[in-house]
Amino acid sequence: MSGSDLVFYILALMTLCFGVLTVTSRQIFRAAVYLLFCLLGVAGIYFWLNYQFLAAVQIVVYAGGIVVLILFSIFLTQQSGEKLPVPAVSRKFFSALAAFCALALVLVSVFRFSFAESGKRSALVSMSQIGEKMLSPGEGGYALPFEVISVLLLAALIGCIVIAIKTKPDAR
Amino acid sequence: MIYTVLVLLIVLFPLAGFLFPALWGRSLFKKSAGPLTVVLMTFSFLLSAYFAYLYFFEFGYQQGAYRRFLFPDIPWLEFSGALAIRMGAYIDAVSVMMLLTVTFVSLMVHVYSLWYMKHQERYAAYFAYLSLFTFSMLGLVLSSNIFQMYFFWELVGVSSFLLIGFYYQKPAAAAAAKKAFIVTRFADVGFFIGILILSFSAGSMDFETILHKLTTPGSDALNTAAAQTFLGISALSWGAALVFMGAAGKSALFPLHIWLPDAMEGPTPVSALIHAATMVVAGVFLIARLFPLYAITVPGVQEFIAWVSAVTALMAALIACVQTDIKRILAFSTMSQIGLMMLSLGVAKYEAGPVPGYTASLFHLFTHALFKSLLFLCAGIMIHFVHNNSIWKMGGLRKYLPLTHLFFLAGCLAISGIPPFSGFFSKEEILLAAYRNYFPLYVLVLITSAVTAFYMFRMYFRTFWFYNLKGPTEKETEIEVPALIPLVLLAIGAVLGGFIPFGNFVTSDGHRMPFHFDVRFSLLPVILNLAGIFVAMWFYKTKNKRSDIVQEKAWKLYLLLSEKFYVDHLYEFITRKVIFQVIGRSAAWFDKNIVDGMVNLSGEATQYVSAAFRKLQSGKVQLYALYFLLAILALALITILK
Amino acid sequence: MTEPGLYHILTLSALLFCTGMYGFFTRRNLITLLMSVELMLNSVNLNLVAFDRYVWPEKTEGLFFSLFIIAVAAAEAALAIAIIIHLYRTHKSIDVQEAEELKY
Amino acid sequence: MSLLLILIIPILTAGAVLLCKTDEQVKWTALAGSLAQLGVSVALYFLFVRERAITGQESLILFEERYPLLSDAGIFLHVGADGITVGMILLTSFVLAAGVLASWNIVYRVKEFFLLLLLLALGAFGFFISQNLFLLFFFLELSVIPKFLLISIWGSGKKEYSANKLALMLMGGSALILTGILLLYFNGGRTFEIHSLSRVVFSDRLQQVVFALLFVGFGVFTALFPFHTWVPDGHSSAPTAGSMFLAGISMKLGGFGCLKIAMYLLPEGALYFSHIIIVLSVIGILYGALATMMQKDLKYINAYSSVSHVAFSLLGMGMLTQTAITGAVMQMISHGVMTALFFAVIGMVYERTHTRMIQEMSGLMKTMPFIATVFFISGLCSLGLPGFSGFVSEMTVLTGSWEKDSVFHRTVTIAAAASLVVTAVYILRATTKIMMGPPQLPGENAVTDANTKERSAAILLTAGIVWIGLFPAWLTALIKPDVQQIMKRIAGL
Repeated sequence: MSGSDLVFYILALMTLCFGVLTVTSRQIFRAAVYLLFCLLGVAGIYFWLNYQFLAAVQIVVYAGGIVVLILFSIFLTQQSGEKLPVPAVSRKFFSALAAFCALALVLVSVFRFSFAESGKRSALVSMSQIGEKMLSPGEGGYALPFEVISVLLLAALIGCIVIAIKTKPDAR
Repeated sequence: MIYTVLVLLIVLFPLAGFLFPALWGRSLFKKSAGPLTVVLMTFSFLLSAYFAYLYFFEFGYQQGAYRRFLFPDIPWLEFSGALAIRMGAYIDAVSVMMLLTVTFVSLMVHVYSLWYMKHQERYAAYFAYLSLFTFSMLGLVLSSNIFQMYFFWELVGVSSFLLIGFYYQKPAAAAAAKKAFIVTRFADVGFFIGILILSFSAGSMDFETILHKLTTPGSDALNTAAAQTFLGISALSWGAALVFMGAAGKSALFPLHIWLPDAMEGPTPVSALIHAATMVVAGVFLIARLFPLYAITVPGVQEFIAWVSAVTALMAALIACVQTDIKRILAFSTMSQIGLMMLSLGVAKYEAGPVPGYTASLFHLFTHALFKSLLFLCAGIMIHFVHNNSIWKMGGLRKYLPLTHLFFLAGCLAISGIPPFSGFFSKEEILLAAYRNYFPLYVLVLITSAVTAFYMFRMYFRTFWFYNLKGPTEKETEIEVPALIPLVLLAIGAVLGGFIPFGNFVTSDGHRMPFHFDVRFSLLPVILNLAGIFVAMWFYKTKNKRSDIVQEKAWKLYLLLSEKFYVDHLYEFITRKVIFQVIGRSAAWFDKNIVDGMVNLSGEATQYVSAAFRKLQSGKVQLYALYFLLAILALALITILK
Repeated sequence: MTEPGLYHILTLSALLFCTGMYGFFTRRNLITLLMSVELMLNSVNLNLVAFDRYVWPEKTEGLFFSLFIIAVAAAEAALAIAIIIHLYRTHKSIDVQEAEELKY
Repeated sequence: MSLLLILIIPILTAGAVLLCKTDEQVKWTALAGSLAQLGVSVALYFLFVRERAITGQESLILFEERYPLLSDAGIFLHVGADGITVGMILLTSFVLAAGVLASWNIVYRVKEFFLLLLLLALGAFGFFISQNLFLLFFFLELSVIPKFLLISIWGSGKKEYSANKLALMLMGGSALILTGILLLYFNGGRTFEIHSLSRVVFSDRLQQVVFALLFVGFGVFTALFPFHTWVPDGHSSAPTAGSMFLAGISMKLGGFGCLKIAMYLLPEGALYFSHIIIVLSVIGILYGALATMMQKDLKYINAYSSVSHVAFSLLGMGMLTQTAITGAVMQMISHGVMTALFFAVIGMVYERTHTRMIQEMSGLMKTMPFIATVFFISGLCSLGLPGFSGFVSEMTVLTGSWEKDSVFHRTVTIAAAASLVVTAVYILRATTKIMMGPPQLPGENAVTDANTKERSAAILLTAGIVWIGLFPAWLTALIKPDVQQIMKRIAGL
């Protein structure tokens, strides 16, 4: 087992463990921190796969953006020290069963299907390439999705403001 | 051409008399409706008199017989093939005679009403209805097409409804009007189906064609029609019988007579019109119109008609003996007399040359129109005078109403068949026809005639003699001059009408029929009638208890008669208990609960199902996710396992 | 243990996905639900990247899809948190079991 | 003249109504529009007669216009008129004008009310002139929604229930119709054009299936027994003009569809189901009449009597003879005008007495002679008195039915004729009860007679029934060639 392999397994284990902790921890603040680590693990896997840009984005947007957002919202909505309720056993059991079924189904279908792996290693995609592709309207370019995403982000921005805006007490 | 215009005008004057007061009766013609319609009716009558003169003496009699003419003949509604409703005027001796009778009696009633209905509410409407009634009847008698006759037949029905229910605020009047309409309507459905059978058999709706095709022995139409049977009776017999059902409804023959006594709720002049010239004689006219069909093709039905009419005549006469309402007595007498007319048509055997029974029937129709309207108009004066219909409230009226007394007596003598009054001659003819063809019916007619004399004079003596009514406190005039004119004219007709050589004008085939008179034959009926009168005199001329004693002794019979043989009760039971309560109510129940229930059930079923589904829509996000997952799993499984 | 390859990453991604799913079903707090969703999104991204890396290395679709998903996820997270905060204001709770009405 | 004018006028009027500021303006605009429509319809009749005389060919769809909407899917804006259509258009514009006049006293949401009324009329007009099944279905649906709203907003009594019931049952009928139309579309060469579909030879089996679908679907609209239960509730809850439209026009949409779509396109189906139609319609006739006898609410009386009368036209169709079908069309038109009149009068009575229960009224003749007279006239028309339209049409149906000389057909004809007595019973029962008798006045307005607007509405409709009743020949001449066309298709089998 090479070092690279070991790194992968460690990353995978870390991702999974923190993932499980995220969904089981009874303290919401901790859950958020576990999520952060989980996401970092995923970023690590990206690094391991040689997708540095993606990994960077993962860290910046997820770890830096979303998790911080989540933490803020926890601060805004949660009384400190309050523990999350324990879900009922039956609920846990059936959820686990459902998750297991889904897992089994996915794994069965994944392993029944043999993917035509190409032996080639992908060429390292440089940031400038990504930038060009992102803005190129021609063949293999992503200008349209890019624009769509920007509109979406704008819409989300406005939506957030509209939804979260404080209504005056007399307006209700 | 000139004849067409004449006929049209005769019919259109009464129509105008309806339309003007009906449309502007509460504004323009509020006061003048009566005189206006009288003037229009006068025109109509004068024109029909002129037309009758022209027909009988100028153009009608050709080559030894009265001919038939069709003046205007316009297609009105075409069905298919030759079947069509055509609006035409069928001119023959009968219809001309009817034209004259109807317009004359109607004019008399109009004039009389000027006095009788003075200061009444809805004065204009009254005259409008009277004119409508006359118009409908004129249209009916002129009909050249059996469907056209049905058209006017129904109009006559509705006019009678309007007039009987004229005092609409009286519940009894409203009920009577409704009853008259519904009973005749019931009969009319039979008439309608009869029309369909006859006209489809003949391939035409014109009287001319129907009579021609269905009375020529061996014709195709007759053979095919005779081949079709239903319940062992040929289709043609059914058709003829159903047409007779319609006639029976209008002419108040047993068992469809129940509307007639109640129809007395209308104003008295209206009763005069209904009984004398319009509604009730329509049935007789219809059967007379189709007489060859009955006499040649379906003699079985004709015999049936004779028996039904005989039963009606006798029954009505018997009931009349115990009635107390002066108008009801007259109503039952009408029923009885109409029965006699119909009987005469029923017993008349078809033979080459003029049929005496046929002429007798129409002759009686004619004389009856005169004396019955006279009697009703007199009754109107009496009621007007004592303000009551009951003969128990009258008595000794001869002092107060001397003129009316004379007229009424003339009418009673005429209807009782005492020579030389008009009724004697026409009844004589009927008796003769019955004597020749059906002896049992002859006996029945004799009895009826004697009973008629009895109850008419019972009424006469009870109202004009018996005891002296206490004089009215205020001095009331008996009658005004305008109203006297119709009484005088009708009285002249009732007294002298019998001397018209009717057989010279109206016969079954247009050929003139000599008038014959045999004293030996007339002796028996006259004696019987006089006996009836004397019995009535014995009971009622002076104040006595004789009638009460008889009534107590034979109370069962009395009850049976005064309850009109319980026919009304039977009808009441059938309509109210059976049709309304059982059939109607169950239909309504079925609709409300079963049919509507099915609809509501389907609605509720939908609600149940959606309620079940609504539970799924709990608003719980996680449940939705679970459904989502399950669905994905199911889909994936299907794809994988496929 | 063999050399990690496509199947390893797919397995990892499936496990991560099911973990997220488990969390989605068991949790009641809306924020934790959101976290579970993020887990699932990440597993999807992993998948895409893995296919991009092992099956079609000469193409870049996987990469770009991941990028876009991250962008969408960011937007979604922002919106979700806005909704959560609004819900908290109106209901004083962000328990998903209590937020059943479609109104408000 | 373009036939599209028939559609344009209601649309323009609706637009003008939208722009109006006051209620008074709305009413006058609607009245002007409906009168213009009436004028155009009458003009259409004369033009149609002239055109038909010029072309010489008797049965022809005239004034055809065809514009592609979605021509790939066989959907065209294709309009045209034959004699039956012209009759129906005349009927609809009569009822529209009278309906507007009769709704003069509406006070709540006037603009919306007249807008919906015009929309309903538009749906009916469009339905009658459509020569494309898709278009036809579109207009049919267009007429359902306003009914729902008219009842649920301006109605009375248990209006929500009635409105829901009506809308759901009619929608159910529409679903069947749509299925039938789609079956025709896919089996008839992907076209919705009636003309093209009429040339396709469908298999017998398909014809039977589609005929059943279409006939039942349209039958719901025209209150075919046992799908009639929306009628009493719908009518009783609807506002006056709503009832007038519902009974006067909506029910005729169904009859028209049964005849011109189901029977015309699928003659084999008509032949196959003839007996069933006859039995159902005779049940409808008698049963509707008997159920009417027991009703106490004036609107229920007229609603059930409508079930009975409309079944007459279904009977005529089922009989499959030239005369009977002619009678069926006449009955549709006649009943449309008559029942609109009846409902208008009932509305007038209700407005004054605030009750529709016959036992609570008496002697209205004294205080409102005009209304009483019109009530009586419409009653007489209903019971088939000569001189009014009901007589002509019912007699034509019955005479046409008699042409079939099997025991079955004769028996049902006699049964149907027997209903004339029952009709007389319930009409006279209601009339004598409320118009005659000692005056008794519920409601403080009971002393006023009809006003000018109400009088105009009543006179307009009365003129219609009297005109048809006295001079039926023009109507038979108008519709006969088209009926012949249908008969030819049926006889051609």
